[in-house]
Amino acid sequence: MEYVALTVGFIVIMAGLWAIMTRKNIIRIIIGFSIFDTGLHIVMVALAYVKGRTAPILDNTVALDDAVNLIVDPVPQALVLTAIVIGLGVTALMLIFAMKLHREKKTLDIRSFKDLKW
Amino acid sequence: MSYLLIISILLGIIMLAMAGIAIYHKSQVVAIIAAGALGLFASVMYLLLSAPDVAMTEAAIGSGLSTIIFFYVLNRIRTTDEKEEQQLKK
Amino acid sequence: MKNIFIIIIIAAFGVMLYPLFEDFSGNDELSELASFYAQKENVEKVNSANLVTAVVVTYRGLDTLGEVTILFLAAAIIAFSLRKHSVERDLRRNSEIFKTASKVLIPIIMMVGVYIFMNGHLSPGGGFQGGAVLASAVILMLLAFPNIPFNSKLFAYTESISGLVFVGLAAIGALIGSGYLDNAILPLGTFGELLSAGAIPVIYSFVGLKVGAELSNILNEFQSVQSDN
Amino acid sequence: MISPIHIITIGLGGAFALGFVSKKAKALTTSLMLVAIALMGTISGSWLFELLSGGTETMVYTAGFKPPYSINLLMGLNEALLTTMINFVGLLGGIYLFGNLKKAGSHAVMVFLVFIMGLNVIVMTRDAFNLFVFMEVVSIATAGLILLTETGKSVQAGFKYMMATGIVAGIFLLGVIFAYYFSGSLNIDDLAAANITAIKGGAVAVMMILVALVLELKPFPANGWALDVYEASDPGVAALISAASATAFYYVLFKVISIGNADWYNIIAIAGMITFVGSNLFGVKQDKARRLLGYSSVGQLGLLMAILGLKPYLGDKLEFIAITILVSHYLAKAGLFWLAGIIEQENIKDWAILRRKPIFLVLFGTFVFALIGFPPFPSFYGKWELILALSSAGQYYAIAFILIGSFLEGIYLFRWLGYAIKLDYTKLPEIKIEWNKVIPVAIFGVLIYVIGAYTGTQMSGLDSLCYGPLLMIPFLYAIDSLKVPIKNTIAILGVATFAARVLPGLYETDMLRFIFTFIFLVGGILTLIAGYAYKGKREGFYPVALLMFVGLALIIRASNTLEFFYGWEIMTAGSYFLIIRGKKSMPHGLSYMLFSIAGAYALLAGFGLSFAETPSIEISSLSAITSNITIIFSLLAIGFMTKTASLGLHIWLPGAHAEAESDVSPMVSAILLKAGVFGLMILMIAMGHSPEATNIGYVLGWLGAITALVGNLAAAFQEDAKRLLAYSSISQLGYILFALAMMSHLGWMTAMVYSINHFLYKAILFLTIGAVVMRVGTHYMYKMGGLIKNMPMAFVAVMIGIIALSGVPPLSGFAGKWLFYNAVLDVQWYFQGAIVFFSGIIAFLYLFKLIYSVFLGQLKDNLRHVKDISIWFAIPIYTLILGIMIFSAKPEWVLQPLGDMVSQWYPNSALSWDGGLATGPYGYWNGTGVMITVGIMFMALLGWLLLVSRKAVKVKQFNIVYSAEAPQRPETTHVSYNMFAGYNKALGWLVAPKITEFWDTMTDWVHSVAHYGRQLYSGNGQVYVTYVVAYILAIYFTMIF
Amino acid sequence: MDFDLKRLGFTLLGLLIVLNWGMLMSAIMRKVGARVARRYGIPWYQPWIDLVKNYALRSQITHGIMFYLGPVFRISGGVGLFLFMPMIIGSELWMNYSFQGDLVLLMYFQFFGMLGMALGAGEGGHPNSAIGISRGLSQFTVIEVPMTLAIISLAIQYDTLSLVDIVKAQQGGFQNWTVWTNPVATIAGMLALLGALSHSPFNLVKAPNEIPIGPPTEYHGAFLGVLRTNAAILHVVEAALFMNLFFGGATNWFEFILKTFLIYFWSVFVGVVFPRFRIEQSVAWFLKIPLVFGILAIILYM
Repeated sequence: MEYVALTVGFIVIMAGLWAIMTRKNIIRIIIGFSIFDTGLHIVMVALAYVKGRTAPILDNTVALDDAVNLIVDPVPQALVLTAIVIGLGVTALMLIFAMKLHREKKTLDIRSFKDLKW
Repeated sequence: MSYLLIISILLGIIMLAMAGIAIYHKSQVVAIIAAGALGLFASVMYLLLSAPDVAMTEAAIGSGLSTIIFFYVLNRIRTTDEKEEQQLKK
Repeated sequence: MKNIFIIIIIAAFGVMLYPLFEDFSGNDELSELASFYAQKENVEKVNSANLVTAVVVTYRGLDTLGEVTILFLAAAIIAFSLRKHSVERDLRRNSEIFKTASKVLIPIIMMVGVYIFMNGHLSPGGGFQGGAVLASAVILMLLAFPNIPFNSKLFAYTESISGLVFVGLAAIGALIGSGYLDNAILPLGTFGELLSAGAIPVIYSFVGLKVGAELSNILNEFQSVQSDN
Repeated sequence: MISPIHIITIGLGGAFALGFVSKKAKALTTSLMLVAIALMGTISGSWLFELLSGGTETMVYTAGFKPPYSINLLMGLNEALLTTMINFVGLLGGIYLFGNLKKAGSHAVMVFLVFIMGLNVIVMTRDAFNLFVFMEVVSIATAGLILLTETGKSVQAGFKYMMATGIVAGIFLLGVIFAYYFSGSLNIDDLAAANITAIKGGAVAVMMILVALVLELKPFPANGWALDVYEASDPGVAALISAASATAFYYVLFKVISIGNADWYNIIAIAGMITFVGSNLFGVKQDKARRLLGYSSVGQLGLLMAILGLKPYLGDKLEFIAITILVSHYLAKAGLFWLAGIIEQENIKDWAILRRKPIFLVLFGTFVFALIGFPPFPSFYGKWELILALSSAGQYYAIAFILIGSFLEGIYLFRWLGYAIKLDYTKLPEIKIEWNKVIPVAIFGVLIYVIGAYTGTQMSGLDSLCYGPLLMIPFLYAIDSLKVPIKNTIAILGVATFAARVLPGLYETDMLRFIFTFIFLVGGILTLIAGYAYKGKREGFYPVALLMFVGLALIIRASNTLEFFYGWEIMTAGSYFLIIRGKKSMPHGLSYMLFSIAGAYALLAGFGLSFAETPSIEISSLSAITSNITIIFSLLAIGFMTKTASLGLHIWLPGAHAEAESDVSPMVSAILLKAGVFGLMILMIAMGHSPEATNIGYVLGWLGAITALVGNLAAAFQEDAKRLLAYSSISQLGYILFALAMMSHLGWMTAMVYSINHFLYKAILFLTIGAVVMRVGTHYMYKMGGLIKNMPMAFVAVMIGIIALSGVPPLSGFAGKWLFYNAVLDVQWYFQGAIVFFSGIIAFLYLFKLIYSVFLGQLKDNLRHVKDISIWFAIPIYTLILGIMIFSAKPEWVLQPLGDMVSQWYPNSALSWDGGLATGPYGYWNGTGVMITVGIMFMALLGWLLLVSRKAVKVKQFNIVYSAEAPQRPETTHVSYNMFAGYNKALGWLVAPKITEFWDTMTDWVHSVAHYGRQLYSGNGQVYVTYVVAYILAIYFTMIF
Repeated sequence: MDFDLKRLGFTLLGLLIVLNWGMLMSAIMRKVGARVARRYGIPWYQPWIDLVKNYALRSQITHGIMFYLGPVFRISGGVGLFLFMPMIIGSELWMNYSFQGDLVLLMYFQFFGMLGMALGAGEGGHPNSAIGISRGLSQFTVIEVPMTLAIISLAIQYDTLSLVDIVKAQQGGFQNWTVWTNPVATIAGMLALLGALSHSPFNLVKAPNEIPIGPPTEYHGAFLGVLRTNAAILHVVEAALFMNLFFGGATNWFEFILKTFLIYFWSVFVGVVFPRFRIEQSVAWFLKIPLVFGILAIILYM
């Protein structure tokens, strides 16, 4: 199962990159980033998985003494948690930029924002 | 275990489809929703991978709030476009 | 033509990712690091049932601090860069049913949010998830009652106080505990109870409040900017 | 000590607490932020102090667990230094941005504070994922700061920035998580120890981490977004990005690189060098100030990256080199960006506005020189150590790349400086002075000197006297508002004091140095005397003139190559400013500077290689070199020959000397060029005896001969009097090169006699012609004429000058010619000798043209009332004439000591003295006798003529036998216009400006490459993302193959 | 320094001989030239008449100091050349002051007069004099090329730059003359001589007949007299130089007169046959054939 997740994660990452590199609409590019992030998260969670184990929460079903052999890796999960929130911040900020770009030129075509070059 | 595998494969296919829609669908709205849905299906996948915390976060933040913000911005851009058009018509 | 180039790039990217996939063999057991976290004596040092929370708030608390900072930054940036433009509010009238339903739902959603972050050390969820839920209540409010003045000052204070408490607790850990963000500055309590895990529930609650306030602020800014031109 | 973790407490707590301050109290908010940054700075500064005074570094653990179980931060010397730097520039940057921040409100202030805090953390943290989080903090804060001044461009730049960093962060995260998977730890030290690169996947993970960090340093060509940010964001923000962020990210790469295997050093070195060269190449074509600074920033980061990558070769020098160059970049680039914000001019040509407030110009110049790596700035020492270390390790390609990149950077920086110094600023607006913006720049300007001086004290081999005399310069600058006579007196006294300290005793101990010191310092005093002729304040002249003389003195005093190079660069800087003072000198100043830099780099490379051969920087150790002599000798010779303006490297000279001010021309011609001669002599003394050097000497001999010929021919075809003299200098230096290259007793005697003579007569000629030009207001000879009547003093001086120059007996020039013949026959260089002789005769052409066109012929109407040259010019001129006369009457007084001196290196084979009669291997010559014979004969014949023509009547100007139109004619029909037309038809092809064309073509090539190359930066953010991804892939595929 | 009156006396006597011989020779040459052109020509004593006339001329003008000094420089150049040149080999007293310097001194001292003349004529303010000088200088520079090469060749051959030693080495029979021992250098030298004496085809510098050009136009009276004096001396001394270099020098005055006459005649002979060159032509010409001979002369003796 983790292999499936990893594969899916990688493909989603590449799909996100594809969107970022080919779509001309800025909103779509930002969606691309969002997809790219999601792919990363899937990969990270897949790496945390340990075959046939349960969530790293030590409640009634998981004995404290034997937790080492029962739970999946909490570390990548914690990292994903952080990454998701960071992703939200980045997305929000990019959208702000998108709005401002649109306000400037009344278009969202990335090709029309080339005032700075060379 | 094999049924979990099948589910995960199915989930994966759906997710890829969602990604495709998000990238290629003509409508921005559908694209945004598809991207949100991608997050939701991902969170299901996280549950399968024994990561309830991540699943919750992804659902609430990654697909939920993000999508809302996307809509806000899209809405904002659209309204200005509409106003522009109206002004042009006038 | 250009797309062909990009296809090649993406394909090459795939080639680059392949060794990662190739050398990935799943996990049969925990890494040394994770085992340490899961060992009984160490669990008892933190005393949080949810190990993810233990990692997020204590072991890797500095990351969380940064994470909170990022949301804080995003909110601040959005605030100062949109402030210049925001003016009137959209005064669409909503249906009575929606309004009434909202009146009922908003407190419930808020309760759920608070529950989520208060129990972050026991069950799945925590400050971020809870905060997001709190923010969704605020969205609902914004949508249902757009003409209620949004008390951004309240949110700002909430945000600041929560942030200060977080940083303050962290610093206290460094001053009287055994390190920055040490959760043992408060009594560790009994494993599995609400008032356990030392400073974790306190920190996570304030993180929840902070995240909620920040997200609300962000959403409010986006909302209020909608109709300007 | 306060735990460094509280930098975070203060930064974040401060940011959160600012929410409580009333939104109205904007100034208060901003001030509080500054207090917070100051507190952070205090913490890091106190750690720096502690660690410098022998404290031990400390590891900060969080959460009460040891790593890898929790995140840890390190506060070592590097971290302390860098965080202090970051906080300091943050504080000053905050002061600089005070107005903007206040306007933008408390949220912006918070963003600023968090930005600085984030940078601190990424420097200190030892955890890979924590690094990721705070890198995101920093990039988001940066994006926010870019929005501080919201223009269309800044928003575009910000979005491109976010796109690029978004991808980079994603790649970094992917790398980190897989690194965790393969190693089981997130701690950087553990990752390094785990050596996961052994696994293929692990190698990819490491690659992703490192390439992401490299990308954060904006490697060429995946850096279009960064340039946009530099250009479009507020200069205050750009300063922080360039100084603070770059510092922090560089250090991140510095500490994380250990997780990679040895190949990574090469990859990063190559990436850095490509960036350094590529970015500076594209910068050549850029004319927008801030974007140009961006190119420069990126280039400097590339250099730093290369230095890091070269770590295996640099050994324990790495930190010194990296820190000096980093600090220079940090101070200079922040200063320049801030300056850009103060003057608010986009186009670099409009930077002439700096002259409205000359102190800004001084600051600008300081930063430019610091960036290029001139002494006394820290980067000078860094570059020195870098080249030395690299050559010890045999990394010649790296040396070439680094020097080429620096040179390209020099092109645009000095062109820019030239614009600022020379272009018209009267149409530009006043500069708005806001003190909060000026103070940070000023502080950095002072700091760069202080740190430079401190670095100098850390260098072994650098005598403290090397920067002692430099103190004269700020002093002279401080009194720059005084009138010329006072300053001139002080300057003369300064040089005289120095001369009085250095000269006594030198005659007995070191004749060579005595002679050159005499030429440099006594010549300096004489030419300075002419300065009394100037009225008003003559702002900026004295500091730079003294700078040059100090440099010259340092060259003489140098006992090791470091001191020598130090003096050389000081001298170059001073002479550059002197040259560029001329009215039309902008392009000439630039070409002088570029040739000088190139020459200096050749020297640097040569010194580096020689250090590699004999691990010593003592000049005397040059003689111990046994291998690689050809390359070392050639490099050093080329370096010196740029100063002696040998053919091929001469194109800077005519313009530079001709357009310089009247008393500057003799300084740079009669005096400065001798520095190159001195260098060549030092070189040949040390290395000339080897067979390889003899072979090169043969080539140099031909080169000198051809230089002499072409220089003289070109001089004959000049219309501009000073340009004529300038070409004459080229040719004279060609003689000297030729004579030196003979590497024999007589050859060197010849060279020394030529050097002394050239000093004497070229100073006379340039001073006189300069004084004449001051009176008549034109350089063009055909606009003068008949001035003998108004300026007899000048005429006599020029006449004696040209007789001496031409080598006609009985004046001293003949001594050189006579020695020359004997020397040529002695070493059997017949053909070269014939060419030199031929060119010596050609000298008559231009000498006659000079004296005829200026002083003889018909007096022009508009010059009928000019006065004779200023007495202040006449004094040095006639002093020098006295020198020539003594030399001519008693050549043995000079020649015998010279012979003794040269015998040290080349034993005297045949030259013997019998009273005044010199007998060489081939001929004999009695200078005194000839002088007396000619004198008596001349007087007798004069008496005879006086007797027979006693009835001669003095007639008016136009009383001549003439049958055509009036003598007053337009220039083109003037007799001295195109005077040697027939000669030109026959031999003009020899002086066709082939070499100028060659260099022009080179320049065109560089510009074309830059022009087409930089179109890579299409402006499309998406394309930049593609570059970023392609860059990652390129690195990956480089790595696996 | 062995300054003694006896030497001075002999030197002055020699100068007198050279001066008169020079005038006579120029008269002969003009006569020859006239006869070739089927004219009668001047009487042989004409130069003396001209000289006396010039010195005696009443109206004399000057344009200034340099105008005055120019002829002095010029004649100093001529006389100085004479002074530093050995005249009669074998006689210590006819060696003049050649012990004070060698060939290099002689070569460079030639310029002394030229430069002075150029300056003096320059102050005359006559544009044409400047043209004449510029042409003269141009031509002179290239003449020196084959000349120098020839001299270097001799210096290699005789291992000395001392003119006295070179002459002495050629004693003991005409087979020892340089013209036989080093014919190539001699050719180069003799070609250079053509230019040095400024006869046709290299006489554009003087252009004596067609246009009023060059220094002689502006100078007259005593100044011209001085210049004429110098011309007479210089022609003989130049010829003597070549005699010393290539034709074994002279051991007595008869030999001296014969050899200088023949050398001088050589240039006249060429001048009568060839038409005049323009200045760029003569510059180019000297850098072709004579240059080749000069280089050859060195290569043969290297």
